[in-house]
Amino acid sequence: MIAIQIQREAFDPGALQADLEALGGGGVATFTGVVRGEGGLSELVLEHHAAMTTKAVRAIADRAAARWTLLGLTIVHRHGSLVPGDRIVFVGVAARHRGPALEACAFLIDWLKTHAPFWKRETFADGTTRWVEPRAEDDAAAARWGG
Amino acid sequence: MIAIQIQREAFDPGALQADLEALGGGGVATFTGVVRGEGGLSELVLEHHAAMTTKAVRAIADRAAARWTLLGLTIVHRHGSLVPGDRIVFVGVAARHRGPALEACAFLIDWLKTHAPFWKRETFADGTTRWVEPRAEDDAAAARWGG
Amino acid sequence: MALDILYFAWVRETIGRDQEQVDPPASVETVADLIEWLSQRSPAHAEALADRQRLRAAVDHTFADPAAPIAGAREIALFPPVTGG
Amino acid sequence: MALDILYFAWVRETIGRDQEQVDPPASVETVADLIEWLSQRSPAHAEALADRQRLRAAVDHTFADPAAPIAGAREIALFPPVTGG
Repeated sequence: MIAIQIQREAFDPGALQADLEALGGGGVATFTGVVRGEGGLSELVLEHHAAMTTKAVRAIADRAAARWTLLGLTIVHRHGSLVPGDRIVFVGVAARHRGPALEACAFLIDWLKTHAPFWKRETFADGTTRWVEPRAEDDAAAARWGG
Repeated sequence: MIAIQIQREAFDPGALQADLEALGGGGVATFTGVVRGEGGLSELVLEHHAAMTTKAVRAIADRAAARWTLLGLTIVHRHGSLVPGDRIVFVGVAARHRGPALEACAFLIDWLKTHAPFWKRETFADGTTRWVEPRAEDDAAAARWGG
Repeated sequence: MALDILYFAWVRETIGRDQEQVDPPASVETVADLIEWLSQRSPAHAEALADRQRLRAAVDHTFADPAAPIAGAREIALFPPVTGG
Repeated sequence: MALDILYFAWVRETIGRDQEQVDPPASVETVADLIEWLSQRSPAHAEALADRQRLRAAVDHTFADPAAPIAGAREIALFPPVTGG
């Protein structure tokens, strides 16, 4: 059961997690990304390729579903204007045992960082803006799962 | 910030997660273990060494806090009588970046399985009972983090 | 044949528009060829597309290498490395 | 010296009690010695403690190997491998 939502609106991790728990598996692993307010950040805008995003995220989800035996997989990714403390992304995985749930959860967030068409622009308290640069660690994290 | 609760009562992962998000990190990773209703299971009783449990779980948490740079770490483990669908355990980790959060979360649940004084007794619909045997995979999962 | 070009993030900002329709000659066969051809359209295009190492592309909503052919494509998106998650 | 022995899970069920106080002789120096000594207390003890490979121990709330000394300990718990999480 793959559920993907790409949306402007906020979301509730507790509700998303409860849906995954209801699938009858022994474990649910989740990751929630939150906007950090470091360096005087006042706004984070997530731009995305609207027509492509769901397809790209679905391809990542399908890859996880093919690699691990999962009962359910939920990805929610926001776009638009966010402020520090806002949730950006939720990845949740339900599986019979914890191993596949934890591994698939880590894989999904690693690949969302590097294989989904989102771009982040930071605005700071002094009015300056900056496009977030990709991090070498993110490429390395994604690469460890193979092609 | 390490929070440990060993309790009979149910808990709310959404509330626990929200507390971790409030610490200002970029990511929160969680794992929630749930009682599976397989094979006609009607009850799962978790026995524990009450005087020792919190100390043992604290030792596991301290190990994680020493190994990874974390903002917060929450462990809730239930004991007593549970039924299929009930949550058993929650592990949540907040960190500045996702890597430490995901790794520490996996470490904590692996070690709780093998280094905390809990024992599970299953009761089935036909009235038979059985103590859960340790799984070789659990020992292997714990061993990959080193001693 | 008309081709929709989409720009994102600082590529979009530098070019000053988020999309345009173009009709490249037959000699433009790959994503790399297209980037080279587009960069000659204006100084802004040239600036936005100058650093090929920092450019990524998607052909009809699938990520594509510079060597990927564009024959038959309807939409090509050009953008910096993604930073989602 | 009086020593509290705690039993858990099927060790507890087989012995039929969850704790007892004992006063082993000085020759009982390690966890393994204690298990051997306790197993002579009753047929139920013997049965519960027969399979040493399936027994684990904690000395004063810290997991301990069979070779761990028990001198000065106040409480020793005996139980099967843990299955929490």
